[in-house]
Amino acid sequence: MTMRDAIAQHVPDGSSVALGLALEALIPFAAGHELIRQNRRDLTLIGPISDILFDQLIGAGCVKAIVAAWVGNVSAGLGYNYRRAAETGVPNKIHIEDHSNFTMALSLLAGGLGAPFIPARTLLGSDILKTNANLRAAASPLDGEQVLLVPALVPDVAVLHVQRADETGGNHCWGNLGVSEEGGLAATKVIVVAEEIVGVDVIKSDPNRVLVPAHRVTAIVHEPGGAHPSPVQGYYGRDTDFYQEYHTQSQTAEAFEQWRQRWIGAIGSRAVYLKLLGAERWRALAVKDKKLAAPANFSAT
Amino acid sequence: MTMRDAIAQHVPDGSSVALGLALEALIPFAAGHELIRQNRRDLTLIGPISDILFDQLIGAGCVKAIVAAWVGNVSAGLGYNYRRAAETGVPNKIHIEDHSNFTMALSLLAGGLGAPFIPARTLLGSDILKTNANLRAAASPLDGEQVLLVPALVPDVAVLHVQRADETGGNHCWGNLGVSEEGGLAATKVIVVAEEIVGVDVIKSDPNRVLVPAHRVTAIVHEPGGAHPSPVQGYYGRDTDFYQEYHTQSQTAEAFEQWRQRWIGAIGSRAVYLKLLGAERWRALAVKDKKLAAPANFSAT
Amino acid sequence: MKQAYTPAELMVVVAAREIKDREVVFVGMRLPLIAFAVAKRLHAPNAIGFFENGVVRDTPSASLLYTMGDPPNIEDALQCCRMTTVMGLMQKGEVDLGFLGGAEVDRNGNINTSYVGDPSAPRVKLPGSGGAADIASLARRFVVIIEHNDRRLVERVGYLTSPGNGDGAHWRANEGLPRGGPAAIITTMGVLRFGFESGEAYLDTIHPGVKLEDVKAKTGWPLMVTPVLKPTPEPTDEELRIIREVDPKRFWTS
Amino acid sequence: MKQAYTPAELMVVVAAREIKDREVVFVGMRLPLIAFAVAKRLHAPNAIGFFENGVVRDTPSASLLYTMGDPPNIEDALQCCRMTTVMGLMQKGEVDLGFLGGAEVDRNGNINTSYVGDPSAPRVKLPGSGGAADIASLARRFVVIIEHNDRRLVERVGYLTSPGNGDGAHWRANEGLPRGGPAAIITTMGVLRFGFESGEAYLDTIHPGVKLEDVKAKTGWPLMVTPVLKPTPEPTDEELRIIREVDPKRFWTS
Repeated sequence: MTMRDAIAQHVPDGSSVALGLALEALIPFAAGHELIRQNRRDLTLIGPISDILFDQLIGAGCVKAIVAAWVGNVSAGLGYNYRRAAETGVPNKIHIEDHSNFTMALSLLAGGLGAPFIPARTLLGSDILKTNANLRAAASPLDGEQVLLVPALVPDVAVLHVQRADETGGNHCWGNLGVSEEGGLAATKVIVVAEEIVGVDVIKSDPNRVLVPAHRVTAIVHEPGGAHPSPVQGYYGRDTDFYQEYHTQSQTAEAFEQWRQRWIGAIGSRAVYLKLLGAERWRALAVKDKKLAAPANFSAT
Repeated sequence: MTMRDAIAQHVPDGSSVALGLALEALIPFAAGHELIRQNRRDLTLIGPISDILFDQLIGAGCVKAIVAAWVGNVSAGLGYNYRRAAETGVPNKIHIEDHSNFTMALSLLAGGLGAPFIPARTLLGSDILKTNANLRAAASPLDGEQVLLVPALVPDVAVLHVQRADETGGNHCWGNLGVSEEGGLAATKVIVVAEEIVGVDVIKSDPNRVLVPAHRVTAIVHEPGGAHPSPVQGYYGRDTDFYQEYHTQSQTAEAFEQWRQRWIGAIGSRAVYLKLLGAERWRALAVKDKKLAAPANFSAT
Repeated sequence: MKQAYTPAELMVVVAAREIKDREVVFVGMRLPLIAFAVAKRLHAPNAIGFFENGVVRDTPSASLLYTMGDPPNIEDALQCCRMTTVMGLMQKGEVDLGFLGGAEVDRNGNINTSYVGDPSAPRVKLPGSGGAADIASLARRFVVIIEHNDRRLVERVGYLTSPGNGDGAHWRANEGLPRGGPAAIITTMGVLRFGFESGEAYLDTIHPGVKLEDVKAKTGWPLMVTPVLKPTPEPTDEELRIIREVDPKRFWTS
Repeated sequence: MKQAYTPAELMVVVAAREIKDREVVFVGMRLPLIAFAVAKRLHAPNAIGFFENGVVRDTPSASLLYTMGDPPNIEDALQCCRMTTVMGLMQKGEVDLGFLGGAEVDRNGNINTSYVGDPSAPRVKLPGSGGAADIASLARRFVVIIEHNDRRLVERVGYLTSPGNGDGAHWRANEGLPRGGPAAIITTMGVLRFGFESGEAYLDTIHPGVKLEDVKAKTGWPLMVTPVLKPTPEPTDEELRIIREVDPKRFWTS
């Protein structure tokens, strides 16, 4: 399925979408840019930390609410669009549901487990409980001790970028996991974006490396380079300069408009994006060496 | 470390020990037999299902309590020692804490997460709540709905059989997982029993295949064949005849005594056990083919 | 002329027909495992099998299994994850069907696999729930496969391990169970289904050659019978062919 | 004669000395990451580093990191697990130490990384907690690294993201936090530690060349000072050599 079709069919206006669940790696930028191109509105974005993707979606006016522990630009600093929206309502006001990384993780874990909540000991005394009404301290019904109730979260869609997938939904992901698995089990629909499409036999050769059960995968998109500027272990490194450039080029709403027009608006697909990035820059990021996982024999006989 | 030393140093009388966490595969029989040889007493055995290992430990008088969802002989039927202990107190009375597989899994998950309990919707209305005082239904503090409170379980020791480990505690396990990871995170001490000892570089080549963080591993035992008659993916198959033979040869306490003398008492080590099993039988169980996991490149550059 | 078949083979095909295409099924061992293979090959090619050890499959294993942890069940699996993954998805409501056995099943579809007699001093200690009580609690529906006699089909189980309809149709919701309940009891004599309003089992079809009075005599309570009792449809040649491919030595189906 | 060093280099060595051998440390990025490398090479060879994305390491990465998700942090990791694994072990009490930064830290070691001004209409929206509030809540102790001025060291944070000692020594236990609290604030001017009875920060050592009156002037509350104020021990040549190996372009430590 093309990214255009996957986003058009499975992420309508008003959806809650989990993105960037592996934290700073495997961020589905191509999916985010397609949401912007299709002018999606009133999205609720879910993810523990977002390394500039949420900032871009906010700047483009796609977002109604943020459910996250951290939104910004990890190596370069704050996210200017996030600040503008939160501080001055530009381009629109957003609702912010503050979390910590652990409460984000536990809420998705509970979502995938079908547990109504998970009790935790974190954040007790934090003002996060004052600004996020969904996180509440209570006496444990087990022993009366104070616990934090972290309610289950079930996103409408999770978008997961992985190294490889097959046409039936099977998928392999390695390196950074973060809360990818929890998000993939919690979400109602799962869009898998893969660097490579491989045969079913490749995926089945290593059933322990599968991130999300194949039958839960709603759409598979083949989108090489789709995580740039974030890294994909074994495929390409992080383009840290790109984050720095974004930081500089998004300081004002006008500057961000130009950035957006250049990298998203004027571009119809990820292939064109990579062309704009330049072959040399893309080659420099590519992983050239091989450090393969030690063999594991799955034979039964 | 030898199995003898690992058991002597880390599993004193009265310990709670989690065994067989991958269910019917990777059962640490060698560790269980060493517990019997060292005449360990008053153990609490923890595990979702036990395919004859718990039955053997009960028959040898090592056990004070069972925390499990199922105890017997999966392919052959009931466990006679378990029945004798529960029905007639032979060789001694045991306390049985009934669980389902899911409540066992959740209690270990909670143990490893440091959560006091996990609320679930299973077993509501089951008599298991009448015979296991640790499982209790209560009104959810979130919304008042009925939930089952599954309290955290922290075994003193978990024994995990894996395919390979390094000298520093690093370990790779593939195929059946069950609740191995949850148990390895929950337990205070972890004994890893490995078919092969490999270099640290082998384990580090695939950090996603590690079962339990290396620094949580208390002892590493190199014990090839240590899971027989249960299977180890890629190494050997299940010796289903052995389970059938055990079924026949443990019908009376006297018969079990003979079985025990033959397979455990008269034997000082796993190597002798495998010799008694016979080279031909052992060769027949060995995995000869190769179906290797598809390569995964972890290189950063 | 129809082929001869064993009672176990008939039970397998009845079980297979319970599996709809694209359903997620907690398979279990023995007869249901063979039923899953039959369904996959015939009418439910996209069914998915879950196993409690964390195995997810879209094809039956290449060789017969004695336990779900056997190496052939791992090879070519769709995924080997953790028990919490498959059980969690079931708690979430994503498992359509589970198959269960038991020492006793009662009028309301409750199952005992734990104790015969007083649990504190049992006459027989049975192996216990395993995952059965979870499947009975959390799957969208479950099916029991059991030998038909009055020690197994009892008025009320001595110990309720796996919840059926408790003491009636509204019991599950009252207890807080989120969904589900028994859909059928497949026995060696017939197929029982459950009244929507009563939550009680009744005889829905009777196996060819079995007499109704024998079914009633071998049931531990006054068995209700559907007004239009029909014979259980016999296995087709194709169904039998697949069963015998999957279990060539007739280990489970003789 | 002693080598010259930057304030950042001094902060790194102070942080490194906080790490004891065999401790499990939530490392974080920037200066603490370099501190971890120094400690591993010198006095804490068996320390273990946890990262929120699920990475567990016993060696610093081969090249400098800009984020914990960078590929060099994966290569040669001890383990790449899930966030719930490392955070769960921390909640269980198995993380000894965590390093935190922040926009504001107050007299009692509470940290703000969320909002400046009213959260419903903030003057500045900061990025948020990330994992910081969890580390502050659950690690056995935490250390703050921050620039020393009176906009950063404030009497009371405007928004309490990450719990320190709240409003006093007994606050954490009252709130239900299971353990932990602030052990030190490492600033560009000195090292603050916390009174056991008051839960309040006091100046424990002062960096070489810094005047006490300047420290007091740049602190947002009347700063208590230890009766026997000593200078912060300077970096050794060996410590500086390792720092400069790890950060050869002085990206973080210039």
